[in-house]
Amino acid sequence: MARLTSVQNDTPLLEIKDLQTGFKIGKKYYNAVEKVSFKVDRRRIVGIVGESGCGKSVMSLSIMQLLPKGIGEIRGGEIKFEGRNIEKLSEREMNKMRGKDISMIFQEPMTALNPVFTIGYQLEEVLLNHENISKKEARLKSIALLKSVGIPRPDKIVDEYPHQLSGGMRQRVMISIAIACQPKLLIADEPTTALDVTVQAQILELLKDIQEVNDMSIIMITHDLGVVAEICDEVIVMYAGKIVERTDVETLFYDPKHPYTRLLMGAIPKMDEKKEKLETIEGLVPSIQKMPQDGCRFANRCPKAMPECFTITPLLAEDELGHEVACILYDNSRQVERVGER
Amino acid sequence: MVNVTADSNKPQEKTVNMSPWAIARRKFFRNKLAMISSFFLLAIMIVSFLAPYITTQDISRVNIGQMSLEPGGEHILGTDKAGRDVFTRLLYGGRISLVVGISCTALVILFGTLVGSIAGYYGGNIDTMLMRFTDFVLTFPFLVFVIVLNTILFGIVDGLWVLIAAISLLSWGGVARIVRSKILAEKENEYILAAISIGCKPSAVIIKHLLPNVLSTIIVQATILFATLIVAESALGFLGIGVPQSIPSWGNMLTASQEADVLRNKPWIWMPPAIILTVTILSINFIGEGLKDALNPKSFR
Amino acid sequence: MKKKSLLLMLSMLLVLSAFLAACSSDSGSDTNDGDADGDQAEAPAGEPAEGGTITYGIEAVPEGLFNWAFYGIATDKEVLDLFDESLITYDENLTPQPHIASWETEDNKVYTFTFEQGVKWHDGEELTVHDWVFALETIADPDYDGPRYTNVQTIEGAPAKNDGSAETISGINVIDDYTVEITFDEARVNNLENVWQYPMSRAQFADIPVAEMSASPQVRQNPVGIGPFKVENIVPGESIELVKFDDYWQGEPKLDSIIVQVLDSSTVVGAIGQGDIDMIDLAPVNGQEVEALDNITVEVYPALTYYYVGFKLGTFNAQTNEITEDKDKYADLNLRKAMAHAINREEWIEAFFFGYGLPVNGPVPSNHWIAADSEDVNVYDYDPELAKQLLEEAGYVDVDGDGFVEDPNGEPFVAKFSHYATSNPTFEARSQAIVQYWNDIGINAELEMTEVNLYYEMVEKDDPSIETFFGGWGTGTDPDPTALWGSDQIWNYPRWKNEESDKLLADALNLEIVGEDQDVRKDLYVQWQELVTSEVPMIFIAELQDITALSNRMGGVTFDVSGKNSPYEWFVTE
Amino acid sequence: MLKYTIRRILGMIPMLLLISIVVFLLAKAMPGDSLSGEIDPNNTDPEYIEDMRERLGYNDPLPVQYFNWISNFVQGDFGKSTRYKMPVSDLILEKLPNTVFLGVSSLLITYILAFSMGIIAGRKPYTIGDHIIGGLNYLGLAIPSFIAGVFAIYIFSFNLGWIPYSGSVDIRLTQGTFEYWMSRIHHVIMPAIVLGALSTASYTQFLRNDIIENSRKDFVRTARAKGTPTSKIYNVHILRNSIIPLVTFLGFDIATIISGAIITETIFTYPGIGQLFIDSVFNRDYPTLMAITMMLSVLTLAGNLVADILYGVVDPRIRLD
Amino acid sequence: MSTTETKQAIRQDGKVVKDTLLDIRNLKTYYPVKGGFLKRTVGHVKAVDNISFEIKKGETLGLVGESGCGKSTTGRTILRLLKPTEGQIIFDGKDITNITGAELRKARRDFQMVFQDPYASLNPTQSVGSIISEPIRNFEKRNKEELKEEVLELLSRVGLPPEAYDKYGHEFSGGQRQRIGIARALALKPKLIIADEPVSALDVSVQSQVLNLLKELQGEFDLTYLFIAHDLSVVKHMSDRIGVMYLGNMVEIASNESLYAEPLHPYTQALISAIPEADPKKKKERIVLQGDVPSPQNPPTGCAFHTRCPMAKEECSKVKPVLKEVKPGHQVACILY
Repeated sequence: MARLTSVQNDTPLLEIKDLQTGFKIGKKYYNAVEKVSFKVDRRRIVGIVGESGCGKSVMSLSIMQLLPKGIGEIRGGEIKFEGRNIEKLSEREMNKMRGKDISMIFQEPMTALNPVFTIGYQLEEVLLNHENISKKEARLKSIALLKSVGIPRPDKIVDEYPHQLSGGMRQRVMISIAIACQPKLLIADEPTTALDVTVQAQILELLKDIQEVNDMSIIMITHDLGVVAEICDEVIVMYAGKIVERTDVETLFYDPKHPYTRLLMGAIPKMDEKKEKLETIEGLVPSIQKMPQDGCRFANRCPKAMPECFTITPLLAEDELGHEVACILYDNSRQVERVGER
Repeated sequence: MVNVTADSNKPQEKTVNMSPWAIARRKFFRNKLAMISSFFLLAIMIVSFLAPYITTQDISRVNIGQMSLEPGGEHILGTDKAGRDVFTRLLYGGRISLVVGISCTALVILFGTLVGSIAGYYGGNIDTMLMRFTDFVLTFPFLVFVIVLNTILFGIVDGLWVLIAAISLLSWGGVARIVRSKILAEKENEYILAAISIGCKPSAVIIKHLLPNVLSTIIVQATILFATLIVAESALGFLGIGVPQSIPSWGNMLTASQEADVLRNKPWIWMPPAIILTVTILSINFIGEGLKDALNPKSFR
Repeated sequence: MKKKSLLLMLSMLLVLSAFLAACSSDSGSDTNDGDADGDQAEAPAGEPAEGGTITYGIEAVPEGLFNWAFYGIATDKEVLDLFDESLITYDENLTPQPHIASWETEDNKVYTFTFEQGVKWHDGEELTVHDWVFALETIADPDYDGPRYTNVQTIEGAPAKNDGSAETISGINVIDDYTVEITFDEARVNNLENVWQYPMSRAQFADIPVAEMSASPQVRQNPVGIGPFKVENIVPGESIELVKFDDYWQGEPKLDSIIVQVLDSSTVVGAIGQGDIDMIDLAPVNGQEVEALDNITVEVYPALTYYYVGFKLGTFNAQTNEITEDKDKYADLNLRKAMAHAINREEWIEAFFFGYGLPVNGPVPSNHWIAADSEDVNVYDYDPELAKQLLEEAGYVDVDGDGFVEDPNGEPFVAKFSHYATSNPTFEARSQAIVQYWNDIGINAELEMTEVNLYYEMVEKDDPSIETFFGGWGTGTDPDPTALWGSDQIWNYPRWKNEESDKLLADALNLEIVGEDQDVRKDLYVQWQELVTSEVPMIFIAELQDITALSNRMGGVTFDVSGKNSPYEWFVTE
Repeated sequence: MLKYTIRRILGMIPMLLLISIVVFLLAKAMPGDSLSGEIDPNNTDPEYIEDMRERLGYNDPLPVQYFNWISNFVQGDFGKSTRYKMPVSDLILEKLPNTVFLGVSSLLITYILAFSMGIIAGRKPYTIGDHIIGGLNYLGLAIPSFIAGVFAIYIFSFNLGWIPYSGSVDIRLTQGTFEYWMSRIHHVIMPAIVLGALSTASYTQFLRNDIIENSRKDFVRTARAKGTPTSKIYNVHILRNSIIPLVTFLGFDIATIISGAIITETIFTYPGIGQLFIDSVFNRDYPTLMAITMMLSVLTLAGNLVADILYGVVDPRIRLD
Repeated sequence: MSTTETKQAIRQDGKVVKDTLLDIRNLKTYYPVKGGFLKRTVGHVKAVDNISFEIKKGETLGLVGESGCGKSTTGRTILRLLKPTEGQIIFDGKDITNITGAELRKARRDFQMVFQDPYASLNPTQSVGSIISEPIRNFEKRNKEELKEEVLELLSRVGLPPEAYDKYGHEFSGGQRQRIGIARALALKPKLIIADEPVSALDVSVQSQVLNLLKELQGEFDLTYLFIAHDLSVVKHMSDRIGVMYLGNMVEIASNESLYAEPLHPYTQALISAIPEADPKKKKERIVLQGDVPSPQNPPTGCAFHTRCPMAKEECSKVKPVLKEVKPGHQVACILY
């Protein structure tokens, strides 16, 4: 079992420290991501799982600096890409990185492509943005890229429009755009959620292949534990804007610690099990405006909650194997943040 | 047994149960521009409809001794070229313009919604036929129709009602189209299937389920129409084929501006209707914008 | 029955042509250019300068029928007057005077016309009698689609040509290029006044079938005349450029060119104020404002039109051309007189025509030579007390105390007053004023504004809803009022039937009674006017004045009852 | 596309026939005929009028009249104007260039203004620039064109003397010269602005909202994720999408402009189809009236067709077949 | 004609049920495609192309397949929300294929539907009380108190507090809204509930709540379910028998265990293998299908699956296989069997 510590000794590819991302509702900002820290090493696939509203997508947008202007905003912490702080980069500097060093694919392949431009145009654009090549070269390269993501007849497809392709094909196009400049990090935000199972399998295979070939890291954001199990090396579980657990994939599935993770596992119907009843998590995720600032954010739904859970905010604590959990059940007391300290 | 408390969290917000309408109302009340406009429009309406109690001047009596008096004194806004008090006529004129605007809007919305919702709900041949008819009405020669109707009904019906009928009969096409497309979109929602599957009659589906959900569109359309129709009335009045001249309306009061003498030297005769017409339209537009915002569940402002 | 008068007009025409104008210009007496003498008003004049260009404004859009035989509206005529002229002119008494043509007759049936020599068309051709004959033949042609046939039908043989049974008009006998003899079907006092007096260029129209003439470029784009200016360029609907015609038969005109500019009534005063317009006929509404401008002189001169309020007294049978006086609501003479006395005409004219008009006391405007003096007719001055007294005498008293009189049977009496409606807002005010005058003497009067086209149809068809109605008439050079007053005439709108009137009108045209003596003729017309005013089939309201604005640099413009002088004499002073 | 166009044109025929019947009946139902306005200075003969009525076929049975009219109409013979005594087609052709010039100028002004204002406002919503443009738009939407026209003349022609108040060109200039065209532009600019004010305002508003809406679309996020500069995102990615609905308005504009020209041309004494139309209405010039009404109907339908075709052209998602 | 010869369906709990509640015979639902000159119908989307199956009283039949396979259309056609093109729908012994108008409305009280989208399936302008009581009001006359009582009872059945009565849909979360939809379907005490992807829009934790609820209600109200979903593990969890659809065709029907233990149709095999299991160690042999599902407007000849089938033979493109029973209770449409 691979230890979480990086195989390489140089700086991690991506390091996030105490990231806080706020969203404006009415006139106030509310943090959708609250003091999240983690890192991504080179050539790793890191999964981020959690239910809707847990802040996983907001985090990916924060890394890309793609938060909707005037609505979402990074309010604290730092994002280091290859040791370089990128949360303070200007739009122009960031544009040089986006698509080249870090790229992203999105959940909805049907809307993520501009409907009025050809596939070729949209693919060439990223090449022309970052590489000093002619249009002709860009076109040839585009065709090659389309071929590499398994699109049949790429020389025809380049001149077609997005609506002429199926969802799976479009997601392949999106992937080809994302990998066009051989980025070091690919953020995949629920890339298969909108796809059918058989197509999802194709895309997951493709992503794995690409990761190997291109020697890159992937942050895989998903709500589907199956996808995580399938593809990831390590996993981060998020709940209500915070990381509750972080470990390698096998540990998570065979030795989940946080009550939330455990319940989540039990809630999925399994193919080879027969249960009359599934595990459920009672209650709802608190809304972003009503997020409890003190205590564990899962406490009100947690079957194992103790009175302290409502007052003490647990910090992510690492055990000797590098398995991090944010729950006072596993806390070795040295890292407890006192109430009120924010 | 179902655990009653399971997932039985209180709804996220601790507010009084707010129907979408109540939410819209609250949003609207918070929109300053729209509220000011509403008060203004309301004031105009009240003042216009209470005109006989506000001013005692005779609207139709020609006062040869008092023609084209400048504002001031007995006549706040002066008198027109027939010696009638401009202020009085402005109030009465507002009455006509608003009556035309309101009744036409009501009729147009009624008819447009009827046609649009039937076409949209049933689809198929009914839709095709109704929409062809709508296209036809939309290409109808409006000006000619107004004149002809006026003539045919001359002496039988009051000129004002002829105008209302003519405008209404020819203006519903746009509403019908919009309502139809909205209904078509709304029909795709599963709650319509749900309504059918719980045994609702087509009429009930349209009235209870579809219409309330396209009502926001209809309301916004109504404000736009209201403004447009007031302008239409005044434009016809300006051209001399609107409300008969014996009845003052903002439009036919404006006809006076065609006289160079009035236009250049007696602005008190034409400016009040011009300004009040513009401001009224402006406030209706603001109200419309406000309503659009308020009725749009996605708007934050 | 054929109409005999040459130039009668309905002011309704003006209402039509100026439907969008704020206040219809009531100018446009449809007479020909008069010689510039008599009681003319001399325009201010400095020293004439050589050449120069003036801008001549018109308020209505011309239809573009720039030919005498085809034109329809006064606006086109205004343009025609600038570049073409008549063979005969009229003096200040509206008596025909030789111009290009002079004439002789023994019996008022056969006339011999002699043309001036050396008169040139704008295209360089010389004017001969053939051009006139050509015009007459064209108008009599069965394919002719203009409205002037009445002006040739009195020529012997014209009806035959008109119904296709003859190739030419037999009554025309060309003697040489400058002499022609015309025989009329019968001797009349007014044959000369009525006959068509304009030539048509044979050279220009030779190859065009009569039916296509009115649409031809010779009429619309490149009209050719014999006047002092020729048409250089036409921008349809907006302007016309006229330049001096060097070969004009009376000599070289003083001006270089005239630009005719179409203006919207709303922009007229502004345009004049800016000095963009040198000459324009004004609507009364603009008169005072323009008079106040210091770069402008306003000339006011009498017109031949008048307004009236008519009573429907009967109906007209179009089959038999007969009038039956079968409506008795206004049959009571005292009622009509009372309603006449109720109207304050001076005040009304001042209010709605800004003083550019005068009360008229009979069916002939006072400037016409046959007009009766006010002593010779019944004048209905404003006298509400007398009006009330007359009402009472007629049995119209307020029985139920509602402030309005009931009819002699005690039934409520509502007098409907109809007026045409256009976009002109003053129409409503001025008719409302009349209703108020009647209200003031205790008559419950109601106003009904009717869209103008419908209005005249209703008046003409004696629609029951028309009781009292507003209208306007004009008199032409030929004073014969038969068309409007004969008891077999459709345009006798009041449907007033009076044998004495018919007889007087017939006598005035009777050569045996009148002979060559205009005084005898006038005397008959005065008697007739006295008769009409004593019967009050109409309340005569106002005769109008034409108003022309002239920029201070304009000179040589004169006016009289028949209109402006020839542009040949106009000049600029700078 | 061709097949689609043909099908649509064929589909228009029954509609046009129906409209033609209605137009005809309406015209016939109007009070008076052209000859009730024909009583004019030099004609005092009722028989002439009766004769003309007969000759113009006003006394024929209605179906016969209709059939005569429509069969001639289809062959391009719109009849002869009873007022101007010339073929209606010539009359229309004479006025059409002015209206087309006015319309095209108005469209140009509308689209140029709407595009520049819409883009400025849409790129930076809720800023001062946006609010100013928004304010102007509200005024543009609220001031009826006839009031705007009257004000424009009052201010720009009378008080400032910048703009001519009537006509389409200075007659003294020779056709075709530079000055001639400058004069035409000088004459057309004010009516064109007034005519286009309403659509300028609504298009600006539309474009602004569409740009804002599109800027929130997923594909914009994709473009940003590719490292595309913001200006290119707005000017290429978003604008290309926002243009689509706007371009299709062009089709609907065709008929709207001509109907709008009725008032504008009247106020500015600009000789065109609009003026001719209202003139024919008031003068009961049926052949002209019917021809223009039919023309407007055809234009409306053709405008719809053009809009749909343009939609197919500019939006690759729409296939017309 | 019913191809199902099994006279008994065996429920997961081993209970034997005999009565057929729903019998679908050769059902076809086509959507016309307009186009070409003059907008004539130029073709059909064969959304459901000749399928037959039965549902016994009290059992749950799962219907699984990828998007566009016709499973939702099947559900809606059975409810007669769509008009079947051909075939028969026999519900509780009564042919409801062609009934219309009032008769159809009356029949509807016996079969209800739970919809996929918890947001679009509730009328936003109606209060919850009104939504749930509406079916009752459509069929029966009740006084207000009775009605309210009944609605409150239903609310508590589906696990919602009584306060929900006066609230509006937008005030609830997805899971709660889905409960409201279930309460509406239950209001008339129907015999059959068609659940069309009832949990696919929900988060995992909420999904399990709703699945549990549906199961509990089945026992309590003696319901029969047609459970439609694209998620095989969910279907497996819920169903007694499962039908697999591909491109408008039923390719395999079998009991729950039989299908998972031994999927026969190559498509079913691929489908099962494609599911990512929440178990990183279970790296199974995956059959990755190539390409996309063909357009239902122009389906492949012969076996609809042959274009993607790893085991396709030449004849597959020619012969359209019919569903046949290859093992007791296990039917498959493939020429391999």
